[in-house]
Amino acid sequence: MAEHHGTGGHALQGPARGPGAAQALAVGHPQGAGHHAHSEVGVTGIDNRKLGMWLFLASECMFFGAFIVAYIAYQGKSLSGPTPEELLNIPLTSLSTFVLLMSSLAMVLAVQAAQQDRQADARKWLLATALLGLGFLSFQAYEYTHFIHAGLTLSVNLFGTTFYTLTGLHGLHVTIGVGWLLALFLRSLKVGLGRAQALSLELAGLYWHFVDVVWIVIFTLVYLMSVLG
Amino acid sequence: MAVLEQPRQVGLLRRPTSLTGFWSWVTTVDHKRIGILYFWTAFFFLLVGGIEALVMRLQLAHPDLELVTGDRFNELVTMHGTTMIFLAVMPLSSAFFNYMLPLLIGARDVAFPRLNALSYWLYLFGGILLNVSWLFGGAPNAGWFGYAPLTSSVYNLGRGIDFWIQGLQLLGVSSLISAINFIVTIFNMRAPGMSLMRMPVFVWNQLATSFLLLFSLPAVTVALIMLMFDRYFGANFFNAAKGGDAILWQHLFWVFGHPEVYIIILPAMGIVSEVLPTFSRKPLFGYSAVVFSTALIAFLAFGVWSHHMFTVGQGPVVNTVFALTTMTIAIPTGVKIFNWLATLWGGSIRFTTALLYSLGFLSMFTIGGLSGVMHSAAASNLQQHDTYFVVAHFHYVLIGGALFGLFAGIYYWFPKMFGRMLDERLGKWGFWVMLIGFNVTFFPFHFLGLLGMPRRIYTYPAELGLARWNLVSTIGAFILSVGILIFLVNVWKSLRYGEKAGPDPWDGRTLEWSIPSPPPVYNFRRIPYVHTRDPHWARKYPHLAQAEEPPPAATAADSEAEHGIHLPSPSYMPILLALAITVGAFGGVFRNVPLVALGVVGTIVSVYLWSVEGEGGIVVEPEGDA
Amino acid sequence: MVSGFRLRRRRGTGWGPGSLILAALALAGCGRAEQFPQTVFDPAGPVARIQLDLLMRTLYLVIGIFILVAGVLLYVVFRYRERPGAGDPEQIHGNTQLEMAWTIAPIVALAFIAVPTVRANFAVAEPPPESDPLVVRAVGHQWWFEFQYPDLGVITANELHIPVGRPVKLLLDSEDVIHSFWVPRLAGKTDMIPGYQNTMWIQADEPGTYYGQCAELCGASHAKMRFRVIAVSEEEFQAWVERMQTYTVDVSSSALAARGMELFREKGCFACHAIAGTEFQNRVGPDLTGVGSRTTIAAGTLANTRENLSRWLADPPAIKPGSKMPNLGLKPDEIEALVEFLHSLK
Amino acid sequence: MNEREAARAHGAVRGHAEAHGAHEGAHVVPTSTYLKVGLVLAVITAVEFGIVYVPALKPVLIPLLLILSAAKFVLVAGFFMHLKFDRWVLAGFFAAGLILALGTYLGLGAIFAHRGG
Repeated sequence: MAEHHGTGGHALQGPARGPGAAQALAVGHPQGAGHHAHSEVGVTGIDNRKLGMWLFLASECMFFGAFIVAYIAYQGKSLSGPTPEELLNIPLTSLSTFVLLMSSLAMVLAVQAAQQDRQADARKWLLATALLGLGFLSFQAYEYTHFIHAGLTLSVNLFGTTFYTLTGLHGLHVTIGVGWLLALFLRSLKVGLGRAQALSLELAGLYWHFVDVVWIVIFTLVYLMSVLG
Repeated sequence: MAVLEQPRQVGLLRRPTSLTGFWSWVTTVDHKRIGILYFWTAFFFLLVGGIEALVMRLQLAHPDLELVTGDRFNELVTMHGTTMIFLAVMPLSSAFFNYMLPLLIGARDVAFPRLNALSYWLYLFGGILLNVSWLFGGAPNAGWFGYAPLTSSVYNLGRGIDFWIQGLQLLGVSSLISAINFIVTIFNMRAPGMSLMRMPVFVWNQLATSFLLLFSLPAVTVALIMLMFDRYFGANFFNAAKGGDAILWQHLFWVFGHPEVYIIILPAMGIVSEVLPTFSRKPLFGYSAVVFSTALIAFLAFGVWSHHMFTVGQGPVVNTVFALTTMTIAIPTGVKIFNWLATLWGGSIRFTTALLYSLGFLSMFTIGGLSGVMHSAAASNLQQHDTYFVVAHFHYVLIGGALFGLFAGIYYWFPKMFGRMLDERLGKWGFWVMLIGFNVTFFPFHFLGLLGMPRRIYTYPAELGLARWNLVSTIGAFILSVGILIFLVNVWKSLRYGEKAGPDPWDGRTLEWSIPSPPPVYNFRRIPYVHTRDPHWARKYPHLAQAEEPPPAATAADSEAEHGIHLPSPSYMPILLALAITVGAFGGVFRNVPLVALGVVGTIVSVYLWSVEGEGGIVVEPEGDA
Repeated sequence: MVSGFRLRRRRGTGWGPGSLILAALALAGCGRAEQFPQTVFDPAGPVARIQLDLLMRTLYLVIGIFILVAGVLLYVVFRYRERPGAGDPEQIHGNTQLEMAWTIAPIVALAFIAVPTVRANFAVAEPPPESDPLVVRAVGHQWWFEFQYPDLGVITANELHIPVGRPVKLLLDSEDVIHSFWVPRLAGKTDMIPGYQNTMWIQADEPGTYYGQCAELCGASHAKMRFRVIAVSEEEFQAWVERMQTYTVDVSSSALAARGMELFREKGCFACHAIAGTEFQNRVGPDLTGVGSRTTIAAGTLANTRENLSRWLADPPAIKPGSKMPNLGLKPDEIEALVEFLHSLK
Repeated sequence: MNEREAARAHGAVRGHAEAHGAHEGAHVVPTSTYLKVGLVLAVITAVEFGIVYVPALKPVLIPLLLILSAAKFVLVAGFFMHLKFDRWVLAGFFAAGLILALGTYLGLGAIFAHRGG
C-alpha cells in the first residue's frame, strides 16, 4: 500500500528516468520540510496530525476496553448494595445518549461547513456540539448526585468502584472534548473557521466521535444490559 | 549555516532562536539533539540502576548478611528493575530511534518535532520523580511489577508506591507520544522511492516497537489508575475484603508487561540487523522473512501474557493455552536467528567492536531465548517461576540481548552521532570484560534458581547451600562493572582525542552514511531518491547492488538548495508543558490539591500556548556543496 | 549423580546424559538434597518428578539447539573472517528453501516438548482421581504459614505434617498479600491469594523433612518466610494427629514454666497466639500448640534452640524485619520463663 | 482545491496526494447523508430503549443489543468519522486497536469467568 504510494510519489515528482545507478543519491528532491502550520500531507496522502490522532484513538480502544472488562468481570461480585438494577436509570440515560449522538451529528456538520468555508454555519454547529456535550455532562452530574445520595460511592462496593471509574473517565474525556471545542470556538472568533481551520476542527471531531462511540458501548453494556440482573 | 528566515512572533513568549548554547538544548526540537539527550540521560540511569544492582549483589554475596534491611532491599529490587527497564534500556533504544530514524528514511526530522521534545522532557522528569522518592521517605518497594495488594494503602503505608504510580504514568505518556510520533514519521516521511519494503530493518523494528507501545501501554495506564483510585479514594479494584481480585492487576500488568519485553528486545534486533550486513559486506539474508518475523513477534506478544501467571491457579486449560501460544513465539525468533547466521555465512567479516557486540547478542540472546522456551512448559515452569532461574533468563535477554545489541549500536553509530571514532582496542577490551563479567554474574543464576533460591529474597541461610554461586555471581557483577567503566573511559577519550570520523567510517549501507558526521541540522542537503534497499551501498558499489528499478536521472530542480531549507523552530513549550504535568504528578504523590490544581492549570495553559504558537519554522541555507 | 538422570534411567526412556548437561550439573553441585535442601533435581514425590521430567526434556532440547546455533556461529566466525585480497563476497539476498526449512524445524522441535507439556499440565493439577487425599488448608500470612486440617480439627504453623505415600490436597489462600507455596522437592509453587482459594497437591514418597519457602515478594521479611514439610509414616502421622487433637498443657511440674504461662497471659502474648488445651484461642499469629517440638521458630528462620528462642523473644523485628510481633521489652528472667514454658509445649 | 495548491507551493504535497486528490473534501458527503445517519442513530437508540422492557425478548436480548450497538458504532465510525471515505490505512490502524482490544479483553474476561469466584 504505502509502498505503492512511495513509488507513485516518485512518478509524479517527475525527474526523467535514466540509467546510472551512481546517480541515485545525487537526485535532488524538493521534499518540503514538512513543518507548515497547515497541510503536512505525507507519503500516505494523509496529514500527519490526522494520522497521529487516529493512532491515538486506536490506542484508546485498549484504554477503555480495560475499564469495560473490569466492570464486566466484577459484575454481580459486589458484597453489598446498592446494585446496578436498583440505581441505573435507563430512560434518563437513553435521553443523555441521544443528546451525545446528536452532538456528534452537529460536530460532523460543523466540520463539513468549515471544509466548504461556510464560516457562520461552522461556528453555529461547533457551538451546538459543545452545548450538547455540556448537556450530556449535566445528565452525568445529576446521575452522580442521585447515586451518591442513594449510597453508591466509589468505595462502597465493586459496582461503585467500577461504575464511577468507567463512566468518570469517559466523562473526563467528554469534559476535555468540550474544552477543546470551546477553545476552537473562541479562537475562531479571531482567526475564523473556514477551510484553513477545517483540519483542526476535524481532529477535534474525530476525538469527539470516538468519545461518542465509547459511550455507545458503555450505554449498552452497563445500562441496557443491567435489566438482565 | 546561515538562518535566512525567522518565524513570525506569536503569543506571549518570544520564540527562542538560538541554535547553540544551553537554551538551545532546552528548547531544541531537533531529533538529533533530542536523541543525544536521550542517550546521556539513559546512560546516567543505567549507571544508577547498575549501582543499585551492585549493592544487592554485595548483600547476597554471603549467607545471612545484613548490609541492608529487607525493606531497603525491596526498594533496591524495585528501583533496579524499574530504572533499568523504563529509564535505561527503553530510552537508550529511544536515543537511536530519535537520532537515526530520519537519517535512515531520508527525512529532515520526525513528524512532530515539538512532541518529540515533550517526550524527552516527560521521560527526564518522570525519571527524576521516581528517583527522588529515595529522599522522601522511601522508594517504591513492591517489585517492578508491583503486585496488588502489596501496593495497597493497607500493606504499603509510605509514599513510595505513589511515586511509582505517578512516575510510571509520566513515562507512559512520554512513550505513547513517541510511539505515535514514530509511526507517523515512518508512514509519512520516508524519502521518495523508499517503500516500506525498502526500509532498513532497524526502522521496521522501530515500527513494530512503536505499535507495541501504542497498544500495550494503555493496559498499564489503566492498571495504575485503578491502583491510584484504590490507594487515594478507597476504591476496591484489588481489595479482597470487598470482593476485588488482586489477579486483575496481574492480568492488566502483563497485557502490557509481555509486549514490553519485545519493546525492549526488538530495537536491539534491529540494530543487529544493520550491523551484521555492514561488517560482513553482504545484504541481510532473507529481508522479507526477517520483517515478517518481526511483525509476527509483535503480534504474538499480545497473546501470551498469562504465561507470567502460571502459578496463580488459572487451571490446566488456561495454562496449556498460554504454554502453546508462548512456544509459537520461538518460531519467528528462530527464523531471525538463522537469518542473521546466514547473513554472516559467506561474508567477509570485519571484527569491529560493533560486530563483536552483535555476535555477543546472537549467542547470549539465544541462551536467554532458549531458557524462555523452557519457561513455556507450564508444569515445570511452576518450579522455575519466581526463582533465580527466571532472573537468569531475563538478564540474558535484557543484558545479553538488549544491552549488547544497544552497545553494538553505540559502537556503530557513535561516530555518526558525535563525529569521532571510539577506540577499537579499548572497545574490544570492554567487550570481552563485559561478556565474561556478564556470564560469571548471571550463568550461576540458572543453578541458583533450580537449587531453590527464590527471587527478591534479601538474605538466605547457609544451610540452603547457595553461598558459593552467589559469591561467584557477586564477583562477576564487579567484572561487568569494569567492562562498563572501560566503555566510559573510551567515550571520554573519544570525545576529547578521538579520531575524526568521516561521513562513512564503516563502509556502510544505509542513508545515514551518505551525509557528514555529525549530520548538519537539516540532515540531507538534498533529500535522496531511494531506488533500492541499502541505497548508500548501491551508490558506492553499483556492480554489487541489486537494482530493483532504473534510477532516475538527475534534474536541476532543487528549490531547497536555492531557497533554503525549512526547519521547525525551537520552542519553550515542550519543557513548559512537561514541567506543568510533572508539577501535577508531584502534587498527586503528596495528595496536595493546590499543587495538582497548579499542574492542571499549567497544563491547560501550556497546551493552549503550544497550539497558538504553531510549529513556526526557520529557513536555513545549507552549507557547502552536497 | 543427579536424580533426574536416575529417574530417567529407572523409567527406561533411554535418554543418554549429554556430556554438557553433565558438566553443567556437576558445576551446580549435582543438586543433591543433602547439600541443597531446596533443589528441584532431587524430587521426593510424583509432582516434582513429573516436573523434573519435563524440565530435563526441555533442557535437552534447548541445549541441543544451542550447540547447533553456537556451532554454526563459531564456524562462520572462523571461516568467513575478512581476508585481504579475497574480493567482495557474493551478495546473497536469501534462499526461500533454506528459510522454509528453518521455519519448519522449530515447529517440529516444539512439538517434541508441547505434547509432554500438555500432559504434565493436567497431571500436576489434581491428585489422581482414585486416590483419597488428605486435605489441608494452608494460609499465608506476613510472614508465616498456617496449616489447618479441616477434617481432623488440627491447626499448626510453619510445619506441615503429612503421611508418606498419600496425596495431600492443599487449599491455598492468604490472609493479607499474595504469597506462594513452594516445596521444591515435592512440587512447584502455587500462589496464595487473598479472597480466592487455589489448590495444588503434593505427595512425599519417603519420610523426611522437606524445605519450603514463600516464593512471591510479600514485604520486608519475604526472605524469612519459610516452612518445613515433615513426612512421616501413616502410623506416626496418626499418632501426631491424636496428640494434637487431645493436646493438654501441664506446667505443674515446673515453677519456671508456670511463671512463663503466667507471663504469656500478662504480657499479652495470648492476644495473638493460641495454644490448644488452654483458654488461649486467638489466632492472629501462629498457633503455638506443640511449639516445643518444632524444629524451627520464626517461620523456618531459626533452629528451635533455647538460645534462639530467647533472642527472638527479646526483639522479634531485629530477626524478622517488619515482624508483627513487637519487641515487648521483656526482662531476661521473663524471657527465661517464657522459653521454659514454650519449650514445655511438646 | 486551494489548500492543496497552497501546500504544493510549499512543496509539501507528494504526487500521491495529487494522484488521488487531496484528502480533504476528496469525497463530498452530502449533508442529507449525515442527517439520515443521525436519524438512524436516534431510532436505534429508541429501539434499544424499547426492547429492554419486552420480557419476551429477554432470551435474545444480549445478542440483539450487541448487534444494535455495533450498528451504531459502525455508523458513527464510518460516516461521522469518515472511515468509509478516508484512506484504508486509517481504518486499518483503528481496526488494529479495536481487534487487539477485543481479543485481549475477551480473553481476559474468559479467564476471569473460568476462574469462577
